[in-house]
Amino acid sequence: MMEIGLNHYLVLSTILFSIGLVGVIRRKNLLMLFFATEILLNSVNISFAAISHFYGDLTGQMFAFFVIAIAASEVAVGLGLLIVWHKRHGNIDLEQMSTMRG
Amino acid sequence: MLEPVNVSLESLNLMTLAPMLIPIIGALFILIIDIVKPNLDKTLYVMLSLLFLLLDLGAIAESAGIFAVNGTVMGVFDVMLIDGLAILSQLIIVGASLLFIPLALTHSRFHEFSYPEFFALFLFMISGFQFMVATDNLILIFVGLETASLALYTLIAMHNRDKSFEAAVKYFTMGALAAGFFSFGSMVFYALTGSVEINQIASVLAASNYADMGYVLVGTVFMLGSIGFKVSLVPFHTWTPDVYEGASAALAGYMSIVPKIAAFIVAMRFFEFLIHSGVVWLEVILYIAVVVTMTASNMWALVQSDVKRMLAYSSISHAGFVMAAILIGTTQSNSAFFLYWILFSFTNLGAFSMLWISRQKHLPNHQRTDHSYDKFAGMIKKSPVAAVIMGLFMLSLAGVPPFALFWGKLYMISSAVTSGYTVLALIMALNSAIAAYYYLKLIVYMFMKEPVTGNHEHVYAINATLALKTIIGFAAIGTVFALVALNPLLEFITTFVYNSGY
Amino acid sequence: MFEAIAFYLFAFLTISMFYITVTTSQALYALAALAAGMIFISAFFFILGADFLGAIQIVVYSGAVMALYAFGMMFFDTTRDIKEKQGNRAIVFGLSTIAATLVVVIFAAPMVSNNITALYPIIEGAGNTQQVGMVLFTKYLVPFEVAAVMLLVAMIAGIVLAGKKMDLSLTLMSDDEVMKLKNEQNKKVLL
Amino acid sequence: MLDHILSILIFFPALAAVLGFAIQKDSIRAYGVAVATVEFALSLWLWFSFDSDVSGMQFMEQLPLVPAFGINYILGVDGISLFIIIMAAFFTMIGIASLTDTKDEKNMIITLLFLQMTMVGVFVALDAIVFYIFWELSLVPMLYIIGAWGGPLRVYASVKFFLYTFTGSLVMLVGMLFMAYFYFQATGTWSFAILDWYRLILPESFQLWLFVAFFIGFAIKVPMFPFHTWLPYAHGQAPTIGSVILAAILLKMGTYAFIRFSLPLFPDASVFYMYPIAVLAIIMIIYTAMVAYAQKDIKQLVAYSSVSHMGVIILGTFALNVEGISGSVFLMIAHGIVSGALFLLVGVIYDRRHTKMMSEFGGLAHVMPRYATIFAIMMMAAVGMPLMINFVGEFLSLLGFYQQSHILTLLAGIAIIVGAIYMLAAYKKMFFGIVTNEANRNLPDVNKRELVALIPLVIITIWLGVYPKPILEPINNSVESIVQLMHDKSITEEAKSRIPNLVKAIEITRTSAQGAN
Amino acid sequence: MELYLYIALFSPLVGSLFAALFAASPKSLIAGVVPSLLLFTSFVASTILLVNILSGGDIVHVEMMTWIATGNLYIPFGFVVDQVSITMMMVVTVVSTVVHVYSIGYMDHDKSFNRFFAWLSAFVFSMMILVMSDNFAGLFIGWEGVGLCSWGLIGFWYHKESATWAANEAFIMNRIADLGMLIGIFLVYWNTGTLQYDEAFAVMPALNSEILTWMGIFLFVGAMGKSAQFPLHTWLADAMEGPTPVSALIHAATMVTAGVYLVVRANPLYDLIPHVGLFIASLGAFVALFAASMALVNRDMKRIIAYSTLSQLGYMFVAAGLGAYWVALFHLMAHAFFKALLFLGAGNVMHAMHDELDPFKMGGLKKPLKWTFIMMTLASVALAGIYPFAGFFSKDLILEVSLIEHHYIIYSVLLFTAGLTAFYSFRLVALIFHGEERYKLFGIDPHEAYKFVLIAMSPLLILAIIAGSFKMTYFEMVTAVLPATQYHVHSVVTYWIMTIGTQLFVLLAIAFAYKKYANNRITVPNGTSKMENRLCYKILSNQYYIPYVYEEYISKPYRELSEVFWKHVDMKVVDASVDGIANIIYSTGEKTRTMQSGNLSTMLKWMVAGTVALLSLAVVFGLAVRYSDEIKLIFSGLGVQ
Repeated sequence: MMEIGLNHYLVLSTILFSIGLVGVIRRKNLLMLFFATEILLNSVNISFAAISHFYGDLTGQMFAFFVIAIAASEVAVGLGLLIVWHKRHGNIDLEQMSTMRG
Repeated sequence: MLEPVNVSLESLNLMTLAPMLIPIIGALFILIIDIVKPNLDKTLYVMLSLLFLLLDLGAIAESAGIFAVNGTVMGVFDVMLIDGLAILSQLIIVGASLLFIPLALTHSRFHEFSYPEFFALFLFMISGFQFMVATDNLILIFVGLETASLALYTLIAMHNRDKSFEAAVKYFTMGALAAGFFSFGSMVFYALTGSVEINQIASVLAASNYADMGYVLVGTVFMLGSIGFKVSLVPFHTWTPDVYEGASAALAGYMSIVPKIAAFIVAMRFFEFLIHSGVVWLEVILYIAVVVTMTASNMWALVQSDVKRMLAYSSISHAGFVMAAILIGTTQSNSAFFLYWILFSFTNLGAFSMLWISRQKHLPNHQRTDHSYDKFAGMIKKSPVAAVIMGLFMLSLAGVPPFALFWGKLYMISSAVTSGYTVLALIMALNSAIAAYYYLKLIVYMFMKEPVTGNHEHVYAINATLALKTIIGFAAIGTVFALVALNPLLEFITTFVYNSGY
Repeated sequence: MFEAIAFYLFAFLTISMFYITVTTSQALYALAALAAGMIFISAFFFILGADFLGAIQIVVYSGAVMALYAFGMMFFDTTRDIKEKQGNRAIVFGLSTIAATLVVVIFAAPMVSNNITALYPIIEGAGNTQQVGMVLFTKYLVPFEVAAVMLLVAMIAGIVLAGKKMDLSLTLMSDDEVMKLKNEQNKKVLL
Repeated sequence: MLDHILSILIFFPALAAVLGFAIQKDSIRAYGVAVATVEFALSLWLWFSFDSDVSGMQFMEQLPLVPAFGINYILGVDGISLFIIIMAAFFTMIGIASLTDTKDEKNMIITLLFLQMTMVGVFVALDAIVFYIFWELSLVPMLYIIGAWGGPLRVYASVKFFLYTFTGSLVMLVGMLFMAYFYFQATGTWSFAILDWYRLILPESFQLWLFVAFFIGFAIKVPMFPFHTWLPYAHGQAPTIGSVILAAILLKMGTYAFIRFSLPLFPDASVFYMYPIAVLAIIMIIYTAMVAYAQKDIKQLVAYSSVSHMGVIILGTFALNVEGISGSVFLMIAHGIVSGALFLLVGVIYDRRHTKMMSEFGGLAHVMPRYATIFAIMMMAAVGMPLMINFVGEFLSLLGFYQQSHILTLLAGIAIIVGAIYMLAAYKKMFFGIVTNEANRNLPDVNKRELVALIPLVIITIWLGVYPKPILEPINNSVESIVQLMHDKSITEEAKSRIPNLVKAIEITRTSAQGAN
Repeated sequence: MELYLYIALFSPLVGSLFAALFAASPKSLIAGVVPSLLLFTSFVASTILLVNILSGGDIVHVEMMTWIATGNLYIPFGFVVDQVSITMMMVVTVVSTVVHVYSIGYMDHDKSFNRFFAWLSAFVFSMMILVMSDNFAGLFIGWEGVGLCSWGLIGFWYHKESATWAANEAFIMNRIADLGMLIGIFLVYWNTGTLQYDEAFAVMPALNSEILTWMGIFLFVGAMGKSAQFPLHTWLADAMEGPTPVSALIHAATMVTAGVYLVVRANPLYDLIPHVGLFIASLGAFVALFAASMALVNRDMKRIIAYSTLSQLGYMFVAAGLGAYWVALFHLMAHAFFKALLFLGAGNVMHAMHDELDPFKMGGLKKPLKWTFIMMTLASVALAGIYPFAGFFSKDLILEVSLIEHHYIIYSVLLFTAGLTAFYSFRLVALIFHGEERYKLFGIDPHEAYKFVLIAMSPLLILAIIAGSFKMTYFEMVTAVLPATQYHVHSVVTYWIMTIGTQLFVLLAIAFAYKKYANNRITVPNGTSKMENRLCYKILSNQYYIPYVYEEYISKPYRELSEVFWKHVDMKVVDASVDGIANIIYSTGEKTRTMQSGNLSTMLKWMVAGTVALLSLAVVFGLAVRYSDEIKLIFSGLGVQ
């Protein structure tokens, strides 16, 4: 228990990922929804770093690095989209966003 | 201390990078032109993009030549991978893009084409897809995927109306979730094998004889989730109809081809080794996914009242159909996949272009959506040539011989038969029949109904310019006379697929 | 021992922070919790010897990303309570529970094959940043460049979407209006 | 030119159709008639140059299409297909010539010419995929004809027609792919050439499955009970010309395919499934005849009668002996002529009264004696009056099947009773009695344009009934070779005994012929 | 001689086609005269052929051309003129020539005069094919051909509902029998390898008797239809809706005897299967009585004669069934003459009476219709079998045959029937020609037929009187091909007792008929008299309720079943299941499209749900793999393999 192994990190990462998933499926406010997706990506980074550490391999850190870059880019685009939407509709509630269906 | 690294330029094989660099350079070029002299006409950018894409095509042809001589080539620290799959898929990507770009030259003005950024983003997106298919490194796949996706979200939104924003947001959000899945899946495989290269993963897993089956399965689930999202497998497909409806018809047609082929290549690289090494679960799951995707989306397509949405569901169904290639996983099936997709891209782009040229800016009162079936009622009377061409595309999509897609279906079903997937072959065949129902619906509207009063003659070609007509003509010729090109195409594809070891 | 304490401490902190992020109805709390969670995650990176990553994490997330979100929040005026209709709680609850349990259960199991040979081994003695740089600019040069392109794309996308006259939709205007607009603002507006 | 006459026969109408787009609306009919006449003349020339004594394929053409996958453009004609081709050309010709004034005449004629291409294509294709192409493609013009010029339910009818047959043929396509795969396994090369497949002897279990796959495709096309329900709709809603071609040619594709594919490819399966199919055929014959009797709409009645007659064709085909198969091939032609004529006749009255309800008529023999006469001749041909074309086919089919089963033939023979019942009842309703409906009082008798179509059919009906030899002889030669092939290929004892070995049998023919002289 | 054969065969066809040319135009005499002349030509040619045969010439056998040849099957258009077929040819040509000429007068005022002759000559042609063919298939052609013409002629007055109904009934009933015939032909072909009479009969003795029995039965089923034997007899009475010359030619003299001809023609077959022959004879005897009984009370002149025909056909079948083929054929010939005469006479009466058919409404017509009266009386005498008329020779011979063959029941039935025959024949004559002139009540002024009509009938009258004298010549001729059994009652005494007894019995019956019906008290029955309310009268006048039974239990159920098949089976089961599949697919799509609610949150939930589902499957599978050994153990413990 006291010996922290790879599995500990993996479990932690998974728990965080699950929290992210919960966020994704229960959030209706788009901004908060984006927070949840950030959690998803971040949680995985922990695992990458941990695996990298335990295997003594740098690839994991590389992956995490790129994931961070991706997350950052997504924020930019996502916020851009939200701004456009908000300008038009004055809200960012996804419940309002269902003109297309069927 | 770290050793300094000596790298010889030859060992980098920079040639492998050339096809992706060309569109990036082109995009930058466009941006620079815009900075130097703003307010230039879209025709300039269209032609520039065309030129760069042609150059890109040349570069791909070059690498095809290299592949034909040397076989699979790795480059730039073994990140880039030029094999048959990469070349074929890049050909499709660039080819479809070449067909798409002139569609910007519409008669009416649409928002997105007034931005040079549109073309820059478009070229960036192409390079993103090219990176995605020309590597087996999950990191590069991921980065390429995101580059392309982010650009695509923007392209959709730039159509600039409520529906397109809605579409972009939906696509974006689900894409973010899919990205999460992808990274999680990659993480699992990295944890298992200490590598993020698919070859490496395969060999390590094989060496351990799949001892950690549980982990492999979890990783596969998440990869399936993210790739399934991209290729729109049920139940990860939900974005597709909405996004296609929200995007401009041209872009929707484009989306039904290019992003999917990129994802398919990844799926092919990733899943086939798993299936071949006896991950029965994946086989079962893919089987179910293929069948459900084909059938369910066909059923949904049946009940649509808008042609574009119908085509969206139909392209989901087609995706399910070709997913069977990955399930079957033989050289024949993979060749069939490429054959199918090439023929599909002609036909589907053609069909969407037909919608595109009839896109009205303002809907008349009797029309609830952009491309409702009613709009096409009695088209044969008003605009016979257009109706016949649209009819041809529909027949081709339905798989009526000798039009293009029939040959794809034929070869695909044959590959299923050859590999003993008899029931699957039957299901595929019967699904084609269900699909025929909704394609026929449009034909029925076009050829057998009386025209709606108030539709002008030119409504079906309201957007038409020479460029668009040329593209449609090109697609139509490709659709009708596919038979002529079939043999060389098939031989070419088979050689490339076979030599890549798939 | 120290590692274990640090792990559990930060694990608890990140989990609670992220939990707050996804459950609170105050956007501000959520944002703050998210930022805190990000910083706590960087602690793991430091524990695991990925110093560079840790630094990046703090800079990019807690700095750039959070700043962006904060701007966004101000723009959207979401500082007050957010009312979210919760449809079917059972589905949300059920799905999340199953997902969490399954994955955790699987990952709690030890991996059988642990004899992984590192492809890019961490070399003792060299600084993490140095090593990362070494790998990043050789092996991962291409992804790195592509990431650069990606950021460029994101930037352009952000500018186009948020900045460039998106509130005036040519798509929705009739052709005559477009032409008029073009003549009026001939040299000034991008058309 | 003779070397490529089959290709010319296929593509001449298609080319003409494409050129037809450029023609003025007023002149299109003349153009259509001209093209169809040339096509018919070509088909007659084909017959003229056809060597009746050769049992195999003639005028073979071969061109690689997709050699990598064994798809080749192979054409050829034998006694079985020859006459159906001629009939297709003939019906297109008289169809266009007798076309009454329709809206969008130009579209109709162009569509008909395309349809002709596909019809000829189906019967000359010797490569399964080429066959399949034409087979499927033929649905499209027909869909358009029914859907655009049909009655009130035309959309439903046309879509049903298309989807039903399309579904069936897709299953058949899977069967074809299997067949090609077996060929590939056996020889190492892909081939869809039917003649190549003929050489392949399959184990019985494979035969049974493949037979079913092909059967579904063919049975829907024929259409066999219980897959027949599309037909009454299609016929009921189609315009006259559509019904004529559908009944005369398109339905024959199914029965032709049975003879071209099912029998020689799967002789053992054919024997195995002979009884079940015969039972289906008998249900078709009797049940559909009864349903026909219940009809109120004359066209539906003729449509159901088509199904009933197709049952006899199927029965003859599955007699698996020369008499039966020759009879069924002959009956295909006979039924084509007769049902085509009947549909034309129904069209005549429909043009005048715009109704097909028999209750609307009565006493037509008073006002339209010529029409009544021709109708009577065709009706009598349909009920199998000797010295008329149908009888030869029906007689031979039943005669052939009698060898396989006595009791089933007896049941099938009820055809001649039930057929007479509904036909005579319909004739009585329409033509006999006194004119009750004022609208019928002044109907004009058949006009010249209609006679142009009908008189040749009457002549053929009687000529071939009296002297079937010119057609029967080539058919017989080709059928003999198929039966011999089946006998040689069959592997089970049952099949060997069921399918006659002709080497011996031919001698008997000689002696009996001599004896007769 | 072949030339004469072709002339005999094809001149009716030419006549028919000639008349058909004018079919749509108004009456032209030439359309009647030319076919009659051509038929006369045919008659002359037949006579030449007869003379040739009689003078010991060869049987004329020609093969005109191949008809059907495929596989082993070889059917030519072959014709043979032998002793049997020449008999038939003579009967056919004589009667039809007479009928043609008669019809010129009879159909004088009919607007479809021309069409009538087209049909009539076509019928003769078919009949000639039937009798001249040298193979079963040719016989079948003629068989169906006469059926067709019969349909056209019964329904000649197509504006009459009853006529068209009767036409269709006749056709369909015949079709039922034809199926039997067809099966018989198939049996012949598959067992003998040929359909030629001579070859097939040559092979038959070698065949298994079971097969021969079936062959005989099926061929006889064919004969039953054409000759209207029970239970396929109802059409014949209804067929009287046709013009009377048609009844005379088709439904008395020629077509209905085709069945007898078939049995006679197939004598080598029936000789091999005497038990079938006995059955035929028994059925014939039954029909003779059965039909005669119905004739007793009928009130329709033509129907009475039709039942009489039926009864006489029964006689012929008795003879044929008992192996006395030549007797059957002889009676056929004699019957043709007097029965045709009877019908033509009836036609005259009808003409005079403006198509009135109820003899009760006539009476006392002997004055206005003197010649007709004479002819009909003589024909009835012949029918009753009074010496020395034709009927005596032929009918008594049949009685003798049955006696000699020791079929006493048949004999007594036939004897009794002979009495009935005499009774109803003279009942008819008495009602029409004697007694009070009841027709006056209906304001009719009857006229005798045209002279040439009467003259045309005279050959028949002569033949009806003298045909019996040809007996020996005829016997010698036909026994060249038919079994030459001489039927002589062994004891002369018995012979005389029998003959005289029969004659007396018949005369008594005639006397009774005259007594009852030739008086002035006869009134038009109105359904109130005591006799009419008797059960047996009702049964007889309703034809034993057989048409009713057919209508109620065959036609109606068939119609209803057809409706059910169409409306319920075809539409609601077969078609509905096809549409049902489509509807299921469609409605599944319609129901599940709500999955696409357009709500982003739902979409995300679907994605997560999909992943979770896959994960669960993965866990199940992973556990199954990991614990596969244990699972197998458990399963084997449970007894699952």
